[in-house]
Amino acid sequence: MSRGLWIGSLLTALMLGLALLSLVWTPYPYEQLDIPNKLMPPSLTHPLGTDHFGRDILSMIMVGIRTSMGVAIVAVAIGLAFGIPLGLLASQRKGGWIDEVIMRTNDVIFAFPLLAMAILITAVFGPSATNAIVAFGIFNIPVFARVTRGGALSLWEREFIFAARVAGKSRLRISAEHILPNILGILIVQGTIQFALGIQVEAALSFVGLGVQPPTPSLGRMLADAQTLVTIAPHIAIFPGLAIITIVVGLNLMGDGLRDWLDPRLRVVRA
Amino acid sequence: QSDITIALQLEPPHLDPTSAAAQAIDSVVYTNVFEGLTRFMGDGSIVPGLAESWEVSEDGKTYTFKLREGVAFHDGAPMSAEDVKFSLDRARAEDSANAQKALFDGIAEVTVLDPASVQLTLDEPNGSLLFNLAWGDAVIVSEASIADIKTNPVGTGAYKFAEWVQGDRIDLTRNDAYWGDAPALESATFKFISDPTAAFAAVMAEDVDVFDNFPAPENLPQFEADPRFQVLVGSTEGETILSTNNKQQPFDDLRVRQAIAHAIDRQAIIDGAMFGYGTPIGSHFAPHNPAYVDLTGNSPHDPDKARALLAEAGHPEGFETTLHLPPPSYARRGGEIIAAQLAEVGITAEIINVEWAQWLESVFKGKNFGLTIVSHTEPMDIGIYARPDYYFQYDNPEFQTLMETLNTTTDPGERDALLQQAQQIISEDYVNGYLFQLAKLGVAKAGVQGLWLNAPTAAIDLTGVSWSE
Amino acid sequence: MSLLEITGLSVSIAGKPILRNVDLSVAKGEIVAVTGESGSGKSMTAFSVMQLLPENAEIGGAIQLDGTELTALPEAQLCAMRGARIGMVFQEPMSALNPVKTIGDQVVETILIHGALPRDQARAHAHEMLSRVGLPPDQFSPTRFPHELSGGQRQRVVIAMAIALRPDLLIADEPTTALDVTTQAQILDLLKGLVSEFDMGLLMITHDLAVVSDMADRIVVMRAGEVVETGPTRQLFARMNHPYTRMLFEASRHSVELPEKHGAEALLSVQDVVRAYRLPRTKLFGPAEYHRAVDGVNFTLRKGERLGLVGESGCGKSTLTRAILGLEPVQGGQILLNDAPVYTERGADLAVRRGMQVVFQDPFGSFNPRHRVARLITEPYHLLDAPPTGAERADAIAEALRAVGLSPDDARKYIHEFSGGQRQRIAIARALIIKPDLILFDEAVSALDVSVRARILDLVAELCESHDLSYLFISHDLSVVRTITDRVLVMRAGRIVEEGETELVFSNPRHPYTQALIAAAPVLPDIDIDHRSHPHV
Amino acid sequence: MLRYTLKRLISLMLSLAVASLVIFAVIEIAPGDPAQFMLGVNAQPDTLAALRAELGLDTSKPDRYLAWVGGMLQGDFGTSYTYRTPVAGMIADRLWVSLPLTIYALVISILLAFPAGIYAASRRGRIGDAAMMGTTQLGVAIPNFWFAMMLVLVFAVNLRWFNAGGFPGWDKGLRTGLHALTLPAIALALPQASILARVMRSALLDVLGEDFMRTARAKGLSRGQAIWRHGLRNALIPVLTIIGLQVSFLLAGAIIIEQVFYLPGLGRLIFQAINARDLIVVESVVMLLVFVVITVNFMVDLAYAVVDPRLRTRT
Ligand SMILES: Nc1ncnc2c1ncn2[C@@H]1O[C@H](COP(=O)(O)OP(=O)(O)OP(=O)(O)O)[C@@H](O)[C@H]1O
Ligand SMILES: Nc1ncnc2c1ncn2[C@@H]1O[C@H](COP(=O)(O)OP(=O)(O)OP(=O)(O)O)[C@@H](O)[C@H]1O
Ligand SMILES: [Mg+2]
Ligand SMILES: [Mg+2]
Repeated sequence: MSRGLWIGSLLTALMLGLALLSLVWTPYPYEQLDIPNKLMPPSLTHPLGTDHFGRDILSMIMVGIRTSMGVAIVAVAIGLAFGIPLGLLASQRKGGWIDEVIMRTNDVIFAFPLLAMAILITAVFGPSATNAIVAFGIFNIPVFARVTRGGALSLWEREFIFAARVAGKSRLRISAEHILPNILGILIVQGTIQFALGIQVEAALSFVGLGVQPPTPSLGRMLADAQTLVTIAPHIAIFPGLAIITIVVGLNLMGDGLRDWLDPRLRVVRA
Repeated sequence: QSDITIALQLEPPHLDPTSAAAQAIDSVVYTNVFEGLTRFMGDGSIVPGLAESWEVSEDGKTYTFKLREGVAFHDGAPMSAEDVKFSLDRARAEDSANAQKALFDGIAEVTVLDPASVQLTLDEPNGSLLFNLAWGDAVIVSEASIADIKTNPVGTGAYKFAEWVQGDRIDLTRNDAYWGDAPALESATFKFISDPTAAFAAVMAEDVDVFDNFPAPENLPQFEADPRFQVLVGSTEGETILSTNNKQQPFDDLRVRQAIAHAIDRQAIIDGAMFGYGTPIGSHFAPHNPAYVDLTGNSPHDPDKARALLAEAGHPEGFETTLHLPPPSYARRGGEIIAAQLAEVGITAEIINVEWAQWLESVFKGKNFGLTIVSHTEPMDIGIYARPDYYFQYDNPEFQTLMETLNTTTDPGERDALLQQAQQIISEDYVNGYLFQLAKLGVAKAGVQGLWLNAPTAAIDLTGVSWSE
Repeated sequence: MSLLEITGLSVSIAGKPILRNVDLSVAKGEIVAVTGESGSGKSMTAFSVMQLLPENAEIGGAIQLDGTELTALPEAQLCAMRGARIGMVFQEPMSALNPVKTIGDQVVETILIHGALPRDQARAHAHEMLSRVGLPPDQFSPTRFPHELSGGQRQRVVIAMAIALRPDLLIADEPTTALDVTTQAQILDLLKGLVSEFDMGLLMITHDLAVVSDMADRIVVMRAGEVVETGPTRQLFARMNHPYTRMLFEASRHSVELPEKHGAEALLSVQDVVRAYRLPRTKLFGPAEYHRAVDGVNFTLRKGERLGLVGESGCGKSTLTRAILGLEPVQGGQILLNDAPVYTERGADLAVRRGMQVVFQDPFGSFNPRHRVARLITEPYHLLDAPPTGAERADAIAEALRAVGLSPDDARKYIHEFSGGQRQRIAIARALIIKPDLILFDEAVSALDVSVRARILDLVAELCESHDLSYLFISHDLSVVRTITDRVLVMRAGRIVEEGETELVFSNPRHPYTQALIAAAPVLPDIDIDHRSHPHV
Repeated sequence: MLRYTLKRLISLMLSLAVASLVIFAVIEIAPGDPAQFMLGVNAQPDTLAALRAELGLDTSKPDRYLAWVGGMLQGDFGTSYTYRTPVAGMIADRLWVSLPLTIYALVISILLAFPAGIYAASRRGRIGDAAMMGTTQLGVAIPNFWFAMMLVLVFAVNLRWFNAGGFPGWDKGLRTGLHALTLPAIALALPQASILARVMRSALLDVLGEDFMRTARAKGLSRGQAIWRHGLRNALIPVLTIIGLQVSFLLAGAIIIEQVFYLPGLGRLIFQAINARDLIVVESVVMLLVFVVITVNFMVDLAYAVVDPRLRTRT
């Protein structure tokens, strides 16, 4: 394992750990208001200070990481759940009409700038975490479909797939047995990348009020709240921002590291 | 310096004050471009506008207005009684797009007596007619320019419309043919900055001279401390209330509404959401009004009492409801605080952030809500409690009769008494949660003088504004 | 004094020794061939001369070109040297050219960067060079891009680039390995002509002993980074002091004894088969056009018969294989195995497929790297209605592995734990496990070193004995087909042009194409090793 | 080349047609009546009906769709419900902010990314490479709006080098305009530049491993020359894809950055329009964004063909 992978996994584990810890313990209840003590700079009692309602920022960040990660994970899961089967299906009959339809649909989805799509969806169904998830999930589908199809297409030309076909296995079965396990690597890598992107998208959507709704803290929402206060209490903007950066750097390092680690060319050399 | 740049939060959708509810229109054009027969002053008083004087008949049903001499529209055409008739008839017509048509409800006829006098005949006496005619929705427009009034407004005011760069600014220039005293400033620019951060930055960078209704109260202390600026804290006509759906379970139970009133800590909301700016209110009435009575004592912060009332009403474990929050920060921030306060007494209020359009659709029209926070900024609007179909659906015949009496009463003393009685009724019925009177928070460069401190109506009256040395 | 003088060259990469104490010299006008099996360090030697070793390489010893020590030369002077005094031609003509520049520009560039000629003259000179390598500008416009040329033509461009400034030394690393035999013969002729014309030294690298014997004045044999034997071609072939050289030689012309064939019933019958690929449309409207990769092929393979199929790259061999396997529909004719069609409306017929298995070319790509050998070789069990389970299955696996010369313990390993030759054995085990009537070998030994290839051929011959195989053996390598089949088909552009008993076809080809093919194939000198004295033994 | 172009063009048209349908359908089911919004809480039913008729909200959906699409084809995007001015004009005004901002950001992004990527690739594995990659790793992770907030805090509020927001208009001079767009463009560009630099680096590294690079060295080109003459153009192919994608990211990112810096661009227009239920504006702006993205992809496809001659004959 490379140094990048180590650092990335460590950062990710740290943030994940904070998120999980928040399920059972936070320094203060994150929803507890203490208005007389609002906008306190970091101190011993509140290591990261308090926000404009006097809530403990550390506690909110811990819960916020949980929310943001949750949103991103579900959105990635949606992308995986629909994208992989579609990509596999398209690759089974390259150039066939199924392939055409799937790929053209993907093109159209791709043509919508993510944010425009999110705005449209929230304009119709109102802002909520669920809608943010759906918007980003839909955006993820063509991403995974493309990666799956791309990886699968080259595999379908490989001789071991021919061998499996000679053994009489159906395309569906070959997809499950041979194709999928062999593209798992790139899917995992893409997954971490989309996960990191999801954190950023959640933050952006919540920042403009289209994502997670109060009182649930999310990193983006904390930044939105902090926007007008940044001049008088910079700490309430800086810490959630750093949390986002840490998660994303961690995930990206992990993704890059995994890619190098899983790359078959390098694997052969190691073996 | 003879020009001024004034920042507003919202850009007007167009510039016809007589066919939209948007306050931003009034902010730009009221008294500057368009004038009415009467007008508001900064202290809320009503003074003659284009009408020099008026006479009221004995029965209070006929008003005869004497118009000022030598008034001309910006296009040069003289303003006459015909224009007044045209404007008022247009506003009250069947197919009128006037957003406040109710203002003209009692008017039976508008008659031109001579070019300088107009007579209004009413169905019955109306104590608030002069007040109603002062509204921006009742300004006098010219028939010749009515077709493109929305993009090129032509009025009689001290300033002429010059340019509108949509999304950015509107320029006005001095009308040298103005009938009244020539204003000090030669030109004015209205810039639109809704974003609180940008607002702060724009003021700090001295890009704007005045920020009317500064959107981020949290930043005001910084301006206070800075000798370059003055902070103008006044009052608006906005009663900020926790509107309650009186017809919906469990809010149809007085005890539940009372419990909510006791669950709320007004001062925490004012401190947390408004950074201390705002006056607590205990009823739907502006504290600066002479008829105001302080009824906050009816609903002090008392969670124990709230819990007890809930238990009494059959909700010992509390209940769940929704809290719709429109965009302004008093609602969004206040809502978060209220949700937390309600949670303390067991009420779970799910926060639903909505845009104004959705708020109008689902809350105001659809009455599909439990609780919502909104600031009622129309002046003297306690009358809405007499409308059972109004969105909070308060239906009290006693109150309705009271309002009818008020409408036909012209004696100021009697009117005050009736108004105080009305405040008592709704306060004791805990119709809504009464939070605070919205403060008018303005920031201006130190040298600017003559700005309105309060906002009896949405307006930035430039006629009195000037630069000191 | 030689042109190129390498003495005591050692190279190590990341601490791992790659070359050890290599001595080698090339004189003006001389062709020196370096040969040896894959990984023996041939290319590294060439790169050492060019001073283009990987960055983490450490180099020791001396390389002198005309008395100039190259290992000590600063980079700027090396740049001036490369391309002007030393030219180089690489193995893969497909990727050795920049795909986004025209061939003319790429040749001109060599001339321009060395400032040899002003721009317009450089262009004229480049055209001259292109003509010299057989690409006259009036027929092959220099404004073409590499992808618009065939492999052989691209290799000519690379050669034109390398000789544009008439270097003293030309290095050619496997210049013809990727080409068809006929093209190979032309390129080799071209190189030979250039050497005598320009009086260059040519350091040629190839693993093919037959090519070596045709071309080289002197031969250097390498093994595992060391030179094991060197000498003038005739002498070296005559003596073959080192057992490794002898082994290479023997393996290169390895032949096997096939058992007598028997049986006359038709096993596989291919009748008028057409496989057409739809071409991308060239007109927006109008009928689609097709490329007939297999165009009316007819033949029958009888039980117990070993049939060969030869032909140049792209002639349709693999396409035919896929059609026979029932992996793709055909557009005309039919293919019957044991009188049943392999492909029906509903796709392939499993019952028919049971009768066939296949061994592919690429020992690395033929297996799912995530499965163990046991699972890999039992994949064809999927064709059986009731595949064996438990102990019976384990026995079958052990037996198949033993049959191909591996140990039953290997069943638990992953594929990356095996060498190329072993993998090919596993591929054969996989083909054998359901005891098919017919096996298709598609270039099954083409990617292997000669010694490994010899052993696999032996294995196939053995299996013919023990398992009574019938197979279709597909290869572009004539010498292999000659020894491992009874009958042979010669294919060209989708059609069978000649068919007959293998020996007959090879000794007396009738079709001009077959004749050209056989004539172009380089041959080893006819030396009988057994009758020679063995100085070491 | 012509056929290639035509094929792309047809696919472009199809995508646009589908996109327009989707947008229209989505907007149509959005709750919120524009007329009600404009007239406010005290509006009376007859007034509302009159306004609805005036806005053309009382015709059938297919009619409205056809009118919308038909109009757009002739450059007529309809009339804004709230502003009562032609949408095309409003969009054009806003484009004069959004487009220069996007291009400015793209230029910054490319100017930063190319040298950084080339530098890192040429020093692969050394300290310069590691430092550059570490920096870009951070750059990729920073949310652009957060970065924007920090830029405002430092350069506008504390140092007062720039204004924290607003746009004075191009009529105040090119320099003033660019000055106002500088912070937003930097905020937008930095994350994108990081991505681009990484892509540039890995594309170059891939190309460096290609056989023709060895051929180039064997000709006598130095390492740098080989990269410059043979590497870059080949590496450009994946880089182009990313640049194409970035246009859509930048445009979308501009929506948020315009909020932070209060720029009167398309992004703010779309938020304003949504809040005001000015549906025709929302539809048209989203359609325009989609159009830009699809067109940029189309141009990237064409650019491929320019860069890569193999695509000119192949389809
Ligand atoms: N970049 C590299 N890093 C480390 N080892 C390398 C590198 N390139 C080649 N080698 C090793 O150096 C040895 C010699 O390789 P070389 O390419 O010279 O062999 P070759 O004789 O040309 O083989 P082939 O016939 O397959 O081309 C091999 O063991 C190979 O694995
Ligand atoms: N899927 C396909 N689509 C279009 N054309 C194809 C396809 N597969 C093969 N071809 C074409 O069919 C012809 C025959 O290809 P095939 O792979 O059968 O040749 P081959 O004789 O096996 O060559 P090689 O020796 O290089 O393996 C070639 O011209 C090839 O370009
Ligand atoms: Mg009004
Ligand atoms: Mg009021």
